Amino acid sequence: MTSADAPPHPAHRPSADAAPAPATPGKVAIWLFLATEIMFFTGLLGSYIVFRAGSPPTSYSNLYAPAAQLDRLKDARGVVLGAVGPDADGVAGAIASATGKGEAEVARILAAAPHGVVNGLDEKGAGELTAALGKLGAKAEAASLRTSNWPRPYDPLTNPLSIDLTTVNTFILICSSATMVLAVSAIQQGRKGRCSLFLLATLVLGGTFLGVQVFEYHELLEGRSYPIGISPTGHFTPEVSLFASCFFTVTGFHGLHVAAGVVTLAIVFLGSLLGRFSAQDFGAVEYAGLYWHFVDVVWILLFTIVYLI
Amino acid sequence: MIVRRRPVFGLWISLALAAGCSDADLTGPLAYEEQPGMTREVDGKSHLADKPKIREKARAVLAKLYGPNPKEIHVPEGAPFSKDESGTVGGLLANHLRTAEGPKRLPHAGGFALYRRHCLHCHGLSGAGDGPTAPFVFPPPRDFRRGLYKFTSTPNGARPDRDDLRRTVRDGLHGTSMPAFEALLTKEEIEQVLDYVTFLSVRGETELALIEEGFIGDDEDPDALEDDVVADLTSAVFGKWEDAADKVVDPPVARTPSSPESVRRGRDLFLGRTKEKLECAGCHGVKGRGDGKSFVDPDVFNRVVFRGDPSKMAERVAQLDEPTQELWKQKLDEWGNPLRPANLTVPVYKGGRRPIDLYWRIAKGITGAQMPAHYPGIDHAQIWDIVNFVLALPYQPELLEEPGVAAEAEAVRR
Amino acid sequence: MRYWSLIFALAAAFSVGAFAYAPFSPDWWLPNTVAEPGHVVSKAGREIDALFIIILWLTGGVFVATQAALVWAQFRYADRLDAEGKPARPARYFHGSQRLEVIWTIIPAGILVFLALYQMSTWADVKFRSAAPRTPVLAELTGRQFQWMVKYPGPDGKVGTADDLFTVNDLHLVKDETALIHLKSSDVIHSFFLPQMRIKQDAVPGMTIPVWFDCDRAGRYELACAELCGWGHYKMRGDVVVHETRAEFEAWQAAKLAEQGRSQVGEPEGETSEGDRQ
Amino acid sequence: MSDAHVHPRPRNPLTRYVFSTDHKVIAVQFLFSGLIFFAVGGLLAMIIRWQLAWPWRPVPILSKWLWSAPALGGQMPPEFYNKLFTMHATIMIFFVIIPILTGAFGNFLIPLMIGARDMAFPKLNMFSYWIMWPGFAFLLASFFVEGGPSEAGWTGYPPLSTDPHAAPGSLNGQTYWLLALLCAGISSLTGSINYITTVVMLRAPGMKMFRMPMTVWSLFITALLQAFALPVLTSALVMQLLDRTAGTNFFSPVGASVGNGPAVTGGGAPLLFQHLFWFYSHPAVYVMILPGMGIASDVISTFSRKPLFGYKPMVVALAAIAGLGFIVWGHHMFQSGMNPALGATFMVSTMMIALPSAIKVFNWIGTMWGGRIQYTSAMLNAMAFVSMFIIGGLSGIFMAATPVDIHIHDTYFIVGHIHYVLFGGSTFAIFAGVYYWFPKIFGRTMNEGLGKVHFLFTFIFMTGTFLFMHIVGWHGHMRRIPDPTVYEFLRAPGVVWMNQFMTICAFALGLAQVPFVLNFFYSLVAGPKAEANPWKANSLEWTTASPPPHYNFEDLPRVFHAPYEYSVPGGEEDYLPQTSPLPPNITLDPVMA
Repeated sequence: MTSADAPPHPAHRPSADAAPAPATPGKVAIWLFLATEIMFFTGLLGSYIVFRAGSPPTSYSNLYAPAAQLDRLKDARGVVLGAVGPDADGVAGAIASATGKGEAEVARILAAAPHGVVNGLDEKGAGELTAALGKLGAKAEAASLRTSNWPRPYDPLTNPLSIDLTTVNTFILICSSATMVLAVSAIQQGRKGRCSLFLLATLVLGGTFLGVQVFEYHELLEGRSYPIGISPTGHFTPEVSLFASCFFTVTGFHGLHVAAGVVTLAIVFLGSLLGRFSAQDFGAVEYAGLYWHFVDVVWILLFTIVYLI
Repeated sequence: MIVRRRPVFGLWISLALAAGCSDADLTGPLAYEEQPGMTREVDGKSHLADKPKIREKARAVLAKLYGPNPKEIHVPEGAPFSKDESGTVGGLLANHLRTAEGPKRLPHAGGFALYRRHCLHCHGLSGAGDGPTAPFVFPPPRDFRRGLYKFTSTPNGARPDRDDLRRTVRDGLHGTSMPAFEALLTKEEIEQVLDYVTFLSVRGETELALIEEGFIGDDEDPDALEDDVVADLTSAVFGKWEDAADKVVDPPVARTPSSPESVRRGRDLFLGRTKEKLECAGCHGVKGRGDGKSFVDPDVFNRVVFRGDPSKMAERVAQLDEPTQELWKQKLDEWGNPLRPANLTVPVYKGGRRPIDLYWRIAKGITGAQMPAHYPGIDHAQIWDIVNFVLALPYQPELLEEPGVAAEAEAVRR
Repeated sequence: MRYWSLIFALAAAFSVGAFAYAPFSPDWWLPNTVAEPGHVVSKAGREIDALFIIILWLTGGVFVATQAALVWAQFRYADRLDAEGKPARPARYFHGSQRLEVIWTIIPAGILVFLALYQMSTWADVKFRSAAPRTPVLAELTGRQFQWMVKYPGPDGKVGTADDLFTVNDLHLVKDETALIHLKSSDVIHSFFLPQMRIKQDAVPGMTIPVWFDCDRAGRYELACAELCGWGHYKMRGDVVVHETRAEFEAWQAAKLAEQGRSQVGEPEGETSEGDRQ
Repeated sequence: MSDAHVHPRPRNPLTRYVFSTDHKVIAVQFLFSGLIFFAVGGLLAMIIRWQLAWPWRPVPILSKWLWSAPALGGQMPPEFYNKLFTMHATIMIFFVIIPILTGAFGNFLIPLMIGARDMAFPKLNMFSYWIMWPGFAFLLASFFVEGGPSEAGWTGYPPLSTDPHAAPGSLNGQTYWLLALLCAGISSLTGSINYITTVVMLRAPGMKMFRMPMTVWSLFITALLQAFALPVLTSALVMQLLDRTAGTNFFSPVGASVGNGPAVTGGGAPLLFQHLFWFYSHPAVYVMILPGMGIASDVISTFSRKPLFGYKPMVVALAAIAGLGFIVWGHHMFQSGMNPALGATFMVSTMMIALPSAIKVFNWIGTMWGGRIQYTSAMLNAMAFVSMFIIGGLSGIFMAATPVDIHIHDTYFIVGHIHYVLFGGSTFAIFAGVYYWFPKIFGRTMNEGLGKVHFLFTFIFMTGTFLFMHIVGWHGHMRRIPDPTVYEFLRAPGVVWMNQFMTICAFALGLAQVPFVLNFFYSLVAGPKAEANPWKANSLEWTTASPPPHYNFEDLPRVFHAPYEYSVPGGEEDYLPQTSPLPPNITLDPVMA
């Protein structure tokens, strides 16, 4: 790697204006760091793949959260409240009298419409409640307890993830990688202004990606309410299924990495504005770029495995 | 080198001495824990909070009767302990295993030593159910000091027969954290443990009786807790234990053989369809899943009991809504622990799976818990029908799943 | 100086001595029946013991040889000074020997590959699911904090029906008949360990794992939990009773079933055979 | 710019001794914190041994303040025993052996031995030390939370570790344990990136890869192991942490009802955690022994006054151990319910890993063969390393053999094996390293007499403590049980005797460390001043002053050969520093040296 004649130690670099060494300690370190990151994501994504390939069918139930005792509820039915209709108080009263649920819980179910799930009923109770709610002008539908395995793409009944939105987001991230390449090549040619511009573009695109992901998380966690094929609570939270656990862990850690990347880019961008980098000294830009490409590559893998398959 | 060897040699000797001394396993801070009524006010119960003189007397009486600390065991006259081989009453409490060669001191022999080794980390040194592991197990370990045990063959509230305790220790209580000791202790050792548990019970009961007696007395009365008063108290305590064997409930009517008809009759009784209007489903649920409406919802129960720090259970209860909290308070057992009705769809029976065990549970209820005695309410044959039904339910879930059964039960109950 | 090598020699000799003494004391050797110290009670146990002894001899030989070489080198090549305080003997200057490196790579490699392949068939016999005996299940064994719940099929021969026989910590089987057990756990990971039969298998919640073994000496053995399962891990002891004949086993089972079906206090308590220990 | 890095040592004591970026100071920090935790971990081991020899007897002195609940009457609660061995293992592995070997020796030796002025990233280096402290803090804090510290064993298998009702220690303690391990992991990761970069980029002129001392090679390969395996453990720990805190369901198995609580319905796989855990933790075993091998190689060559036998084969063997180390994790799971066919393949790879270990042992003996062995304390400890590693290595073969493993898995045989590797191996290597480099680190010499007394008793009582573990192990003695006498076959007089003998030896082993502590601190303050090269050794650290100046070398040294040219024929001295060229008449065997 290094020969005796060209000592790599900084203290022995012949002079500052000579051509940069092919590999600097920083570059070696950033590659090593990325290698450790790859192993980390291998652990997370590998677990997802293992689960997906051989998970038990009970990993997800549509009417009850995973901690519920399903053996106690074998034949349980539920009623899905599609729309509350004009008589909210009446609907609440009907649900409360049919199930004995407390006020707070009933309010939560009403709020979750069109996917409010009334669980804890048997077949007859579910039928009666459906009919009663229908009379009150609410939209209601009886559902039976099912366990389902993994969501399929483009199936709104089992999959809460919006592939279209994420495809756009993926495109944004790929674009940001491209602008990052342009930024690095600009600074290599000594074009500082152009470098700053492309760094800014990368920063903005990265921020957009992050923003879209935050929006997606918000939608999943509380913004929308999902059919019981996805979640018994109407919200897609980490505890509702093995898929949700994996999804939030994998994308969450990726999101943290993107956030770290955005902060790094912001620092590099400031440095660039202040003219810290030159055609000879652009280590920080290059390292930030390597990291950014890594984040991008991980996302492409993740998008394929988690969203598309 | 020689200089270095000496301390090592000395260490060897001192270790051997410390470990080999026959009473080395009895060192440590050994003291009985007093029941709360001894020193502070207890709501609605007797206490000696404002009677320091009587308290001192009660303490002295206890120390005299049962020994001042767990290391020194006294056997009061007439105590309901079994005899050892030499005919000494209470000889099993802290004896040292008698072998063919004669008495032999073994570190882990004798009721007290065995109790220390096998029981103490849940039930505690005083039998108060407050061992260090106790907060982490559910249901919580039994407090022996009131003489009340849940799964007995004797009438509700009576002292247990020795056989009942023996069964519990030997086979464990499936569905609780009480393990079976049959494979861990010999028959003789189990007897020794039983004696020690009885000892802790009668000691605790005597303590309670002294508190009660002192509560009505005057602190300045020099004759309070006189010897003859104490003798009356203890003989009352011992008497209950002596009587237990005579009170064992033996079904006067032989078991109805399990047949589809009997099972169906049992189901109808369970669902309250008969004229007796039993309310089993109110607690055990119309599907027998232990989720009846008179009890706290199992999901809420699980959240409170099984999610998070056990020492913060009270806080979690406080967060429940008002009616649930009220219900929660009603559904505690004698010892103040939360109760949940048995899930009858799984073949797990805390009090034993023999028909006679189930008969006892149904006929005379569960001491300290909310399962009432049903005997005079329904007759023996009907009890056997319910027993047959309960035994069949885990394997024939369709019994409660026929269309309309549950709703009908619901209607009947209303 | 050179006598330091004696310390190493002594430690090695002590180790060899302890391991050499071990087979002559039943307390020190692989666990066996007390009555017949030399006898291993199960077929798999005999195979495993044979493999164990082969490895013990092999590693013992290697151990003695390497320790002898080490001690000899320590003793022989200790630095000594002559009368003038100069080293009596210079150290030899060499960097190694290709031939030696090749020899001591290939020979151990051969031995290790042999060992690995030699073990395969026993491993397959004891564990491969395809090797499981096609006999009816003796019992379903469920680990639970902190005991072993045993469920035998009742007269109908099926587990999971109303006539099942339930016991706790009490596993019974018949001499010379391969016992097939379905291993489960209801809470955390436990491990089914029969020291005398040389069987060990973790019980994992959510899985049913078949385990099979046999025993050719009637008697009472011990069942232990070998995987940490909580504070009571050490007391997950079970009894394993091997009956002389199937009739004896069936008699035991019948007595147990009768006790399980007891509905009167007064019925004579059929003293279950082998029901008491000690 | 050429001498821009050679600036004076900081004056401010805070930046000089505490938040120092100097690799030598950081090494000393690692050494001291490691040794302190060694004492704590050792004390825990004593209590464990006491309980095993005399179950349920109150431990003298300690029982009063370790478990004071009046309901106990001085007797150790069984869950406390579980906490003891969990904490003993966690502390010894993650806070003693790894920090001392890679943190202390790695930091001190890598720059000095390759002729660099400091690590490639001094600030990152400082970070890798200080991130240990949150780890220490979490570990110590876990003793004071409700339920006490973790008690799921150092392996932390779910669901015992994830369900709060499975064990008191799984209530809060396990969360603290996970956080402590995550901190230790980050420390190791940043450290290893630093080491690899330093070794790759900052070698002195002429220091080719195959001129590096074995110690540097071993630390380099260790760092590679950590860099590639640790992130997987991190992912497993993170998933377990989320299971415990965020309600995810990675490892809670379907149908499990812990502590009479509700059954889990939606769930993952407990075995997956084991796979992920051992994917790191098996290589971690090599992380704990490879630097020891490097240290032993250097010490043995120096004190045999003879070139290392087969330097290049030794390096290849190191690399082979590391490489094979990645594909043998399944041998921890032979009995775990994993597919037995998988077990058969893991058996073959595991058997093969014995091969490079054997090669190393033969080479060490070959190094001593024909030498002029000087019995210094360092050499004695290094020889003990070889002697004990033979036992530790050979006993591993029993476990690699799947059928035999059926019987000895989770017994004291395993405990004996790992202690022969980690105490007989790593700890003797640590002692050898401390005796060998103490003059260089602190500029003062340790007392040889006390050093030999320490060695003698440590060696004797180490054998006494751990040898019989193999025997009780193959007799069936399960590990992690506080009371073996529950079992009839473990009530045998021989087993009881061995348990008591081991305990007495363990206490003596603890006492045997007293001369070391005295020696260490006495020499630190009042030992005779050390010369630059007290052992007449070849590698670069001995060419600079003792202790080395702030930036290590006045002028960066130029290297001409590997550090093992002792007793070169025709030389005036019996050693030839790496900075001196070889005599022209010497040609080196290109395959061996």
